Amino acid sequence: MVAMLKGQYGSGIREANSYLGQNYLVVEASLIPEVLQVLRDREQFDYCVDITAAHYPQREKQFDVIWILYSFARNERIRVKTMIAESESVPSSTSIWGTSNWLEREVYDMFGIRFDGHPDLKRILLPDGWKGHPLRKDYGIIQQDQEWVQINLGIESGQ
Amino acid sequence: MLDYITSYLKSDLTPGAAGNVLWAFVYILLIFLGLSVAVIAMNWLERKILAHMQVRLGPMRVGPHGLLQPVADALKLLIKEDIMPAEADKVVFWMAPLFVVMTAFTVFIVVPFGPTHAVTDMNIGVLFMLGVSSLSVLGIVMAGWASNSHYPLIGALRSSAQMVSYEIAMGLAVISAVLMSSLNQAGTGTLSMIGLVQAQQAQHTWFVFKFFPLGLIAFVIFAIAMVAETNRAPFDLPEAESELTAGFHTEYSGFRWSLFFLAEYSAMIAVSSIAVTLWLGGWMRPFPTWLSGETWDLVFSLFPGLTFIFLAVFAFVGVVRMPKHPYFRIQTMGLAGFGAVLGLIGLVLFAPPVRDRIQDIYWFSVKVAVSMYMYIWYRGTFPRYRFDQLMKVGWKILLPVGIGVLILTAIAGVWL
Amino acid sequence: MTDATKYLSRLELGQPDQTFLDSNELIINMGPQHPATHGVLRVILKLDGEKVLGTECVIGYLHRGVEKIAEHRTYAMFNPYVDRMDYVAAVSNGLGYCEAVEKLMNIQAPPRANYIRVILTELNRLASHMLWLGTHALDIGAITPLFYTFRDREEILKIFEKYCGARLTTHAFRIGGCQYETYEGFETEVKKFLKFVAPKIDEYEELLTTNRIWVKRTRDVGVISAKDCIALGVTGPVLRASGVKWDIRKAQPYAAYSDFDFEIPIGEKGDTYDRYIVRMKEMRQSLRIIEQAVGKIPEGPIMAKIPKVIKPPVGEIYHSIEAPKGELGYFIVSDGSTQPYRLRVRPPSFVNLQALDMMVRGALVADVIAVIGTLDIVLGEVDR
Amino acid sequence: MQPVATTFFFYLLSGLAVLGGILVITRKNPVHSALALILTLLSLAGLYLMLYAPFVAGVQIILYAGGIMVLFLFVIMLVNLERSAKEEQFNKQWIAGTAAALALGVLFILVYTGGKALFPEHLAQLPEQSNTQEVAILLYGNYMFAFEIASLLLLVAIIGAVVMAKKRI
Repeated sequence: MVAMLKGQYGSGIREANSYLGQNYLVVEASLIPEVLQVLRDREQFDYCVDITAAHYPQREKQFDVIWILYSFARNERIRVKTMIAESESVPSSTSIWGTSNWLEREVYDMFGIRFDGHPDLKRILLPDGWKGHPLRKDYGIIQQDQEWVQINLGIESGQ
Repeated sequence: MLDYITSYLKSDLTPGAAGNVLWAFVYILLIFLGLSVAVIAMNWLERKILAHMQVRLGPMRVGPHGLLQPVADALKLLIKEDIMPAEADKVVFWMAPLFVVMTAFTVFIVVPFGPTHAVTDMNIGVLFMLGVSSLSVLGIVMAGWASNSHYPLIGALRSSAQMVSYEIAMGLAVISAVLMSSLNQAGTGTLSMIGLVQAQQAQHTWFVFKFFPLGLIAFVIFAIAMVAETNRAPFDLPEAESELTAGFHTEYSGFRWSLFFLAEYSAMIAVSSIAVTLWLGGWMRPFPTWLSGETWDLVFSLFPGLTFIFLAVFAFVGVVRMPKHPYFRIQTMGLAGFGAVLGLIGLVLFAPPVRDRIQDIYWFSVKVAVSMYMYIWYRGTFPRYRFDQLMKVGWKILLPVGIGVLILTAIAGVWL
Repeated sequence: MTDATKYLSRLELGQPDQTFLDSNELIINMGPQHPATHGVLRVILKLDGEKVLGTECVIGYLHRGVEKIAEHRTYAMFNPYVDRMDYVAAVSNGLGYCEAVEKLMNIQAPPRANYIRVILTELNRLASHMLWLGTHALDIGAITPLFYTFRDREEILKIFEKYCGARLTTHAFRIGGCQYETYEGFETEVKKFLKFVAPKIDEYEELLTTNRIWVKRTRDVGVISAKDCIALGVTGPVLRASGVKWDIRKAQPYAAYSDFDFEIPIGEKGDTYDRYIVRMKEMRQSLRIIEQAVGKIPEGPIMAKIPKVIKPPVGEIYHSIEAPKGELGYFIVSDGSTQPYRLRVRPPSFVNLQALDMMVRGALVADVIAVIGTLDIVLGEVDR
Repeated sequence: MQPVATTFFFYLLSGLAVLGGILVITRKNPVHSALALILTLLSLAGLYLMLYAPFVAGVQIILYAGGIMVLFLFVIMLVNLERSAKEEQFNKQWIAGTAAALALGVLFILVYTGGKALFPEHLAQLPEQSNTQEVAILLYGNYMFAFEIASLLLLVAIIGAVVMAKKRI
């Protein structure tokens, strides 16, 4: 499978490896929609378990976006990873899996990563007008949107 | 004066029929008091019975075995703040509970607790009861609309649709019972509640067993429709807690809410008494023909007293089983006192003049009580219908079956 | 913020019906304070009369930032936090987390610990399903099952309490095994419980399974096909009720599940009734697993050899278990320090809740209640 | 049976009926109007009772107050009527309205004075006990055909309403 993907996309597949028995692919951001589509259609990874991200502020491309996929037919998981910079956005996978809708909204909510082509990209867990994306490393653990709290809850601080 | 007061005592008419205003007034007062006590007792019993069905104890704290719980509840409701939503329609909001309570109590004018124990014997008794109890839906609609809020409005709309639909099935079942009452020499039936029981007496059978199984089917239709009419489980959609929070009385609190509560329970008692009158022989004692004769009359006339004695014994068993801790002393004494009162009432009921006079009321109340127990039992057993299913049951099952039973009853009445 | 219409961008409002005598569309706000939304879920319903035209879930009222907290706690310190997500199945949460960290550190919990884990997790699955059954039945209007299930759930909680001192948020497991040895008479008590609870499950079924109203209220309500389930990532009993025979306990066994013989109950139509039946059967299968586990629980240590300070090597891991609600996954990125660099929880309730909109379109308001109940969501897990 | 305080009750009920009627046309809120109409209908039922027509009274309560008015309220509540509540109640047609009312009043007076002989001094005392039976005999005896025609008409009305209201059948 890896060989096939590598053959097709060449250096777009940066890395295909296995750690502790778990396979993962690192893919160029521009190839993401094609690779995901191929994985679902040809390799039967029909179940999108999770979409998440991680923040590495010291890197040039700050964010890792991670798709965890599962194939019922092969009973196998795979992780697809891509790296993007702060200003970049990722193509949405809502057209491939229905699950992606809320999961991408959560990633947007927590990291501020934009997904192109998402039908309704807005905050999901935090209130709509909130400022800041809490799972970024530069967001403090007791930090809050003072202004929002004061306006909407009528109290000085939520702490 | 004294003559005027005592003149009625030997009459075999109801005070209304005898034109005796004083006694009619006394009867109204008695019914009002008795009904209030019955509602309070029902409140306690429902909570206790439901609790025991659900492996819990129910109220235990206020008074022995929670006997004073309803009193405490009533007090709480009376002194609670009476909230009226700012956006509500004040007049209608204020009128709605009064209207509901008024209709619920008015129907008891014609309920025959015995051949003479009714306020009046109206020529159109059954019609009157159905009509007045159908008015209560107006109060519910008023309450839902006046609250000016979504959930009460939906609750009110649901309940009006439900009550109007089930009234039809109910009416058809009633007509078949009225038809059965016309099987006499004259060939004319009656709508009078007392007349209906007398018809059953004359035909030596309860109408539920008449033209078996026609009477039974009609009774079952009525029994289902009456649960729907009173908005009780499994037809409690108008106040479906999990869907509409509390339905039409979501915005009501305190005393106003307690009026709805009072009305709901008295409406339950009212429709149960229609069912009892029409199909279960009203005030007649069980097996009036099989077990006839002086001895059996005596045996059955002892039942009221025995019931109270039994309850008293029950209370005394509770006294014995009460924990022997100083903390429980007052409770124990209270329960013993309660048992003593019950026993005393039982003893009084053994006295022959009282016995003869009270029997009818006793049998009527027992039958109504059984019906009330069924209400509680339904609530403990059934999930709730969905609205479209409820309508389907009403219109597609009960209504055709009701018409069928009516036609068959008419045929059977002509041929048999 | 409080304006319900503000959220309606996603509800296709569509062309209002021009037909004579047609009622207006109604927007109703259900929750976050509502008796049937199982916590602080808020659903905005667009209705035509009683028919649901569309829904929009507003969640996050219980968001506590569990994933952020994880980045500021050591691995061992974070363990109790996971109990607070799905608080009715705290043991399962703990199991998933501990196994994920163990996998990351490449250590194996000893067999006895694994058996204890299986017993407690399955007991917890029973407790979770009982709570689900009670509340689900209550939503549909049957009040009695609630008290029955709470009575029997109490027995499970008693076992938990005796084992680790807590009833709900147990924190039963540690990274590397279990903290506590089973107490004196644990096996007999669990066996006694099994004997006690089997007829009780029959009792619940007696109340509901053939009850006409129950069947009417649940048959063909909230139907979801296997294809849609997979597309929406729905897992757990909901997926199995749609006919997919997939259970992580069988597909990728963890703890000691490969040692036991049990079946995966599946449904056919994927409606609310099937999901009810599947969960009831699952409860029986759980009893089977516990029975086997108690029967052959091995002797030995309960804690693997782990370093004093838990410091997994640099790397990342995804590990998931079959929680009562579905696939509960933990994705941990380690940078070699004592704290996770990034910890992601894949909550089953959150993903399952997404299917609500699809399942209730065209149904009635009462069905929305039934479907919320049948999805078996816990808002603590949805919002984290 | 000796009715009590007949005159008093007659004036009370008539007064209530008239009051209800006035409220119906003066209230701006349609729900209030409907409730006032219910008051009128109930007073009329009371008047029927006084005329020894208990069956008609019962039917009046069941059908009008309990059935039709509930549906009235149902519709009023469903339809948004906030706009009409703000509208001017007495509009330009008050001249025509007054004229019609006056004409009707004159007509009543003329009928009363001209046809005084037709009204008996005292109403015939109808047997209260058999009133319901009398109604039944008349309905199912003399007027059987008219009765059936009326029910057929109602059936047609029901079907028409269903056809009009339902989008797809």
